[in-house]
Amino acid sequence: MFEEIGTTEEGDLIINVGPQHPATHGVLHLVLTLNGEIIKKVEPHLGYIHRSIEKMCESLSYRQFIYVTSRMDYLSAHINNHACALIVEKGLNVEVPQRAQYIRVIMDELTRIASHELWWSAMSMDLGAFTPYFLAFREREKINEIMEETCGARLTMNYMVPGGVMTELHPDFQEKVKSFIVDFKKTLHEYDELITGNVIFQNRMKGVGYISKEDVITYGCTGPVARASGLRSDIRKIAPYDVYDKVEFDEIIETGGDCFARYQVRIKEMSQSIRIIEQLIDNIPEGDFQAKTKAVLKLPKGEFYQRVETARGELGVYIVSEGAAQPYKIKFRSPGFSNLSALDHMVRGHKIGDFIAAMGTLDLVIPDIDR
Amino acid sequence: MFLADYIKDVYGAVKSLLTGMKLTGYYFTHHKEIITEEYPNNRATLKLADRFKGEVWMPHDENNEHACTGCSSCEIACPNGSIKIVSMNVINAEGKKKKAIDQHIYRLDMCTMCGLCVEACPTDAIHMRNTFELSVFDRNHLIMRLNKPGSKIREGVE
Amino acid sequence: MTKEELKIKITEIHPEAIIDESGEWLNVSVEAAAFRSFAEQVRMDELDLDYVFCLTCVDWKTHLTMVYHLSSTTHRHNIVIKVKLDRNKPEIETICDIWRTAELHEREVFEMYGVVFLHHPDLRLLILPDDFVGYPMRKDFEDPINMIKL
Amino acid sequence: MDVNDKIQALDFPGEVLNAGSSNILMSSLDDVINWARSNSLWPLSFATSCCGIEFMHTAAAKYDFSRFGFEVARASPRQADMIIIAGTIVNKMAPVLKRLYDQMADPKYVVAMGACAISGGPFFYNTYSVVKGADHVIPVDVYVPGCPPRPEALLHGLISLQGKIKAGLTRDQIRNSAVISQ
Amino acid sequence: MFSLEGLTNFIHEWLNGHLPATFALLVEFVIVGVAAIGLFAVLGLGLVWMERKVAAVMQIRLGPNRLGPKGIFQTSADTVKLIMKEALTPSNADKFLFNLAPFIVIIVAMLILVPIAFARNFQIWDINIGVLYVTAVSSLSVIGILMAGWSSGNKYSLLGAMRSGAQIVSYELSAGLSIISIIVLTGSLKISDIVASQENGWWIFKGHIPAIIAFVIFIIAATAETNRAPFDLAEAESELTAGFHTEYGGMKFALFFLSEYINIFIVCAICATLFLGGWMPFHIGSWTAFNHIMDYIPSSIWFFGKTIFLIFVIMWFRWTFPRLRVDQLLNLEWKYLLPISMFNVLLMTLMAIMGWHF
Amino acid sequence: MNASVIIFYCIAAFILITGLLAVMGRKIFRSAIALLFSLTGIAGLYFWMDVNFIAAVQIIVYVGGIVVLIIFSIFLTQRSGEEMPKPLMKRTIFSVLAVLSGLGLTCNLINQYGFGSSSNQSAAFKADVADIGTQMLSTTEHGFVLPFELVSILLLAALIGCIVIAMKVKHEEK
Amino acid sequence: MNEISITHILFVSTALFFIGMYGLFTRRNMITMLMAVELILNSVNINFVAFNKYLYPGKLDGVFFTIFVITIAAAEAAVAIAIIINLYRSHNSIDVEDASELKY
Amino acid sequence: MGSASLIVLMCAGIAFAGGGISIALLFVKGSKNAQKGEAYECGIPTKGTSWAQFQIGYYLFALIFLLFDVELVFMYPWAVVVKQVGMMALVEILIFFFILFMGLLYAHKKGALKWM
Repeated sequence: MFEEIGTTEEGDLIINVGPQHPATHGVLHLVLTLNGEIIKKVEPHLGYIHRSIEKMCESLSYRQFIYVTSRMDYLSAHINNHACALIVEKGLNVEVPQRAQYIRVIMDELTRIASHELWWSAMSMDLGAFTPYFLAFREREKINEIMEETCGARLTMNYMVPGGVMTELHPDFQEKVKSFIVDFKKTLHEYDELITGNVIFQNRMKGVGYISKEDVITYGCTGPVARASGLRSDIRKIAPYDVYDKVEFDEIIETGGDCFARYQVRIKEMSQSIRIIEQLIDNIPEGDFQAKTKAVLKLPKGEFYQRVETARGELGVYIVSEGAAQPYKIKFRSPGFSNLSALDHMVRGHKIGDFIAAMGTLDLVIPDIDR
Repeated sequence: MFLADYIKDVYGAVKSLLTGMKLTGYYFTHHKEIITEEYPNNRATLKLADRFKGEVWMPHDENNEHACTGCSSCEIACPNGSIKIVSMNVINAEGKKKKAIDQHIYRLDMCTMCGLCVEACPTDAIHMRNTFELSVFDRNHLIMRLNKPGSKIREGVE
Repeated sequence: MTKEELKIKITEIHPEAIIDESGEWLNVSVEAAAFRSFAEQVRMDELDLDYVFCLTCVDWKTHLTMVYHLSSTTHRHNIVIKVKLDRNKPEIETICDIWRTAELHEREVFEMYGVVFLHHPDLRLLILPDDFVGYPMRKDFEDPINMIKL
Repeated sequence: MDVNDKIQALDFPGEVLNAGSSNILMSSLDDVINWARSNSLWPLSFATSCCGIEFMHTAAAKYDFSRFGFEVARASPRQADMIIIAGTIVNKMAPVLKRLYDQMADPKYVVAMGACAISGGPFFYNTYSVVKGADHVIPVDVYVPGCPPRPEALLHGLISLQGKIKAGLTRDQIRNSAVISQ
Repeated sequence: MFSLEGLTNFIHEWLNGHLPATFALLVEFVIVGVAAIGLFAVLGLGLVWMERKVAAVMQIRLGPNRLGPKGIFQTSADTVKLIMKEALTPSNADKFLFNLAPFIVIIVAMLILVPIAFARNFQIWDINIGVLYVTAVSSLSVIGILMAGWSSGNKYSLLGAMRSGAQIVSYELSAGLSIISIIVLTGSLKISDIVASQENGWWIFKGHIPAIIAFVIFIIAATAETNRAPFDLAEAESELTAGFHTEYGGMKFALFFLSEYINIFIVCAICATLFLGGWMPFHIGSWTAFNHIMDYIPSSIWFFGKTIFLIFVIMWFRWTFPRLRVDQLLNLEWKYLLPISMFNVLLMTLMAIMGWHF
Repeated sequence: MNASVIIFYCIAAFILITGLLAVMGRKIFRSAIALLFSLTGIAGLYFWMDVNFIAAVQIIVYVGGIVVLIIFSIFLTQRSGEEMPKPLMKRTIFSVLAVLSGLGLTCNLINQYGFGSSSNQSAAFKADVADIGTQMLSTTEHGFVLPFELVSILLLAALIGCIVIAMKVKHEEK
Repeated sequence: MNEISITHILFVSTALFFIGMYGLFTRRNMITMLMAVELILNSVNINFVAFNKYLYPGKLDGVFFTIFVITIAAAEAAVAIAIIINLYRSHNSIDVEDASELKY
Repeated sequence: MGSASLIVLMCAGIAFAGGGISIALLFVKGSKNAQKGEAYECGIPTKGTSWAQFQIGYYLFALIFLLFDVELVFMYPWAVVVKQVGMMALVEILIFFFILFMGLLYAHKKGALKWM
């Protein structure tokens, strides 16, 4: 009944945010119940970019389905592909060459930096600061160039294949990555100057969108959102894959649980990614970049689950195989889906501005949620 | 002390704001930081990465010959059916009937540039090309025939 | 906890559970009627499985199977709970008051597979358009208008 | 499907156009208006998926479509001149897109960016929820292929659109001109 | 030769020499009206272009550069396009008020032009209440925004209008108080007197710390009153899509857009008049020779130079800072700016009475 | 008939018409806007009478303050888009009669009294801000320093009153 | 009719006064009644200024009275609206008839 | 110019805005469709009227603003003559400010300046 008249009896306003809204980063549709500026309820309506990827994958071969997943969470396309490659390798018991593993991890971390940069710029833009957008995209563009040279695409690379990576690294790769690292370390300082230290920004962030550790667990939040509330949830530490157990890096844990803590986690994660790349980039072993696999891959009958840490958190791929060339059932457990469910809890009683800030720090990628 | 805190607050706030303004001011006064590339004016000098996947392309040599046998590997490898091979039977010199390619139809409007077709091709007949100026006003123009009219398969390619 | 300890513990809680050790993690099959109490116990007990990281359903053409991937953030052990459901009348108790994250996941499973979660507070279509008919992730789903088979 | 006769040499799309002119005064006034319209295409900030990121790259410093005067991305369709459909349109989104398009003030233009918007692209087969091309929902003026198209490609598409507007074609003419010119 | 000084007298005399008095007056009226419209157009085109260029350079990009040198015709193209765009009225809007609101906003912006001294002896009406008149008329602009927001029949618009209502009225207080702290020194509200009082130095230099505090507060309040970022809550794009003018398109939107820039110009002009001496060249006390050299630069260039510098500062704010939240915005006013400016007025009074300023 | 007279009649008509709209409009927001125009018109009248200071005060306080407050309270207390109920016919007729008779009586009185004779005093009217300020701060016979200080007390009282009244409910809600 | 005398201004203010009266009589909504009261106060202000300007141009007392009336009007409006909102919150109506139950 | 300039500028404003809008009304033909006039709400049909009654915490600010605004009005004549009157003016305004500052402190203490 409330929905029909647009207001509830207490004079609350029901307002649609999205699907076309600058702050929803795509097509998230949220129905806000407002009392003046105060948010009483946030109700997500999904499906505006539901492309039935899971259904599609049931009719694609194990080589083919990887490319669809890069359209899922397009900001961590490499990492999605990585997860799919890993699960196929797990099913086939393929040993991936060391070189491929190194390349994969470097690519993952570059992707993570690029993704966090986009998050940083988009979040700043949600908060009304425009210049960060351009500064972050300058760095992102450098990563894109590196990617483009090696993978042949800027965003949805489709570089990982079961058994390794698709092509050899570009000769300039190492050199460019190293110079990028040098530049990026300088740039991180600029980010602090422009946004992190800014008094307006801190007031917008601190104490906003608080979520406790218990709530994080029960809402199933992952990634920076969980780590900002003190939950150790980095899959790279919990269940290391490829060469993550060989590199040294810190799992960033903050205990604030508010937007600022989430912000800090991501900013610090970028420097950790740099640290990982620095350790690997000079030590890429020689050898094959791809293991020999059959032309048609068939996973044995059974169930497989692979978890990886994307830029947004834990991505799980669950495959039920019947022994055919296509998966019988596939399920992507996307990080954004569970993070989104905590949004209502975070912003109740806050103002519209806080809601935008909280949503910015959740770093949602909607196709990842809708799949 | 309340008043001291108050003044400290104001001072800290103003300082942080000025730090931000310093950065934007730096960029405002240092025009060499501008990184814009003027696309339509720099077409002559624009160098894209060689590996950039812009569209699928079938190289033809000077005799208008290509290396496609019409084996359909690419069609099978393509995850979303953007390649269609129309084959025909030709009679070769020895008088044998042989399957050969008539049209290699490529749907650029659906292609996702994943490169699986290039990987799959046994004769290296198709490549990814780094062209990008492909905008059209009618989407039918995006359905392309890759083998040029009158082209033949190169000798010795099986 | 290791797999063995988990197995002992689970048998203690629910003796009827069928435990399969072949996979990466422990697979525990329970019947739909006992599922709810079992879920409460694994959450509360020293198993402390407080984190649902995957919740989905598999359509086996003859029946449906609910699959819950649970994890413990303190002990770092995982189990998989499987519940077999009748395909024609799939009904199962909700767990969204135990694990809040299940609320949206259950809504998704409801619209994709048609599983009805009893006592779910807000069981509506989440992703699909409001007037959508059918359960698209079921194997027999057909949509001749929109779905072009390759 | 016989595509044989549809296969054409791909020219730079803006050049094939010729606009009929009535009298000199009106046409020079029209020229001014078309010049203004073509150089001030304010896009609606509408991005559904991956192509949206490349759209953002186009807006960002390296490619900087503000050089053409396109940078005033408006969130409200009343103030926007064109929609750049950057990403997949699914069945649930289609009415929203239609409504947004309808709510825009004339004149208005549509650019379909990327394979998803042109034809459904990667999601053409075996999916029950994707619209097979945004032109099933609203008329599209320019198609920019790619998955996603790189920023230069989008700029190329926008320049082509500018060329068409400058040539003084009406909305419907623009839609059909590619066919007419053959 | 760039000075506008003699222009008014010349026109006045020429007209009176050639036409009957009533007719000459009428012609003068027409000239003033056309000049005001022309100023509006030029300011609108120029400032929007300037904003885009400033933004571009701060954001390490080029900005509009394809129409004319440095893209100076970009805004003309935008204007022609906006004029030739459909003027749309939503069907569920209050049509009368919806169409009236842009008029109100523009008329208010026009009316504030009255007392501004663009150059020496170049002023439409040197009204005896000068700055008070500006304060009064500018408080009318909130009505236009409230009207636009309410009549659109759109929830975003209404929220945006309410925000801007509260914001504009709040910041009027500290703006008023910083004006008053200068009035204490000048002893007159008349713009010409205020400018004249700065003949041997601008108030920002002569007035010591209180003048600087007042200047900073006035700049902040001016930014807030014109709904500029970081105070652009009324049209907060990421929150309320386009705020109070969500439903406005084409020329009606252009009028709001224009009035925003005109208002910026006006507050900056007032700020320049109060603190930086208006058209008064840069003079230092008794350095006669130096002052004479400065006088060679025409007064209108001084005025526009100062004003544009202040506009640049406001643009600099916009492209640096994130947006405040609505309660922080009001907090800033009521907990910081208002008490500080009240204290500042007292300080300034003490200084003025003791004669501690130069 | 000179320009000044025409302008006076225009302003007067504007004030009265918008005033009438304010009290007769059915949509409350429109009424408020009409009231606003009426008050602005009165400010225009003050400008016409050369009391610029009062005109500015009128705009600042009435238009910028009171009307905005009224608009806010309209948003708060009713659905501003809905029309208000029509007043009862009986009451309308009664009011019109009462008002018209009152108006007639008063106008008649004004006419009869005829201020015309006394209005030709030669001294020029001058309401400069400086004069107002001096008189306001003076403690002599026509000085207004006491009311000036009292105003602050009035404002304080009103402030406290408003806060007490408006905040009372807020505490109850908690 | 070449000169506007004080009488004309008084006519205007009288008319405004009775317009306000009419509003006060017919309206039953407190906010609109408040608006009518503002009209009445304004008509009084016009009188003060007119009398001052035309009858006692050497003095400023009428102007001062106007200022103080405006001040008091502002205070009155503020308090009145606070009361109205308070009333609305407890009675969910701002109709004077509904509020008449207050008199106990 | 005098006060006539107000009327001139008002007319100029009306001409400017009216001219711009009327060109569009006269020369630009818009397409018509059913959804065009509807309120824009991110592409979703809006629910109910947006002129709903509106619980909002702004009015307390407007109340306090109004009272301070009146104070501001008294400041202007005071500021003009403060140099002539001298110390007396400072004392008077000190009292005036002190009382009002009490009001501000009271409002702050009562939480009226907190956004509700």
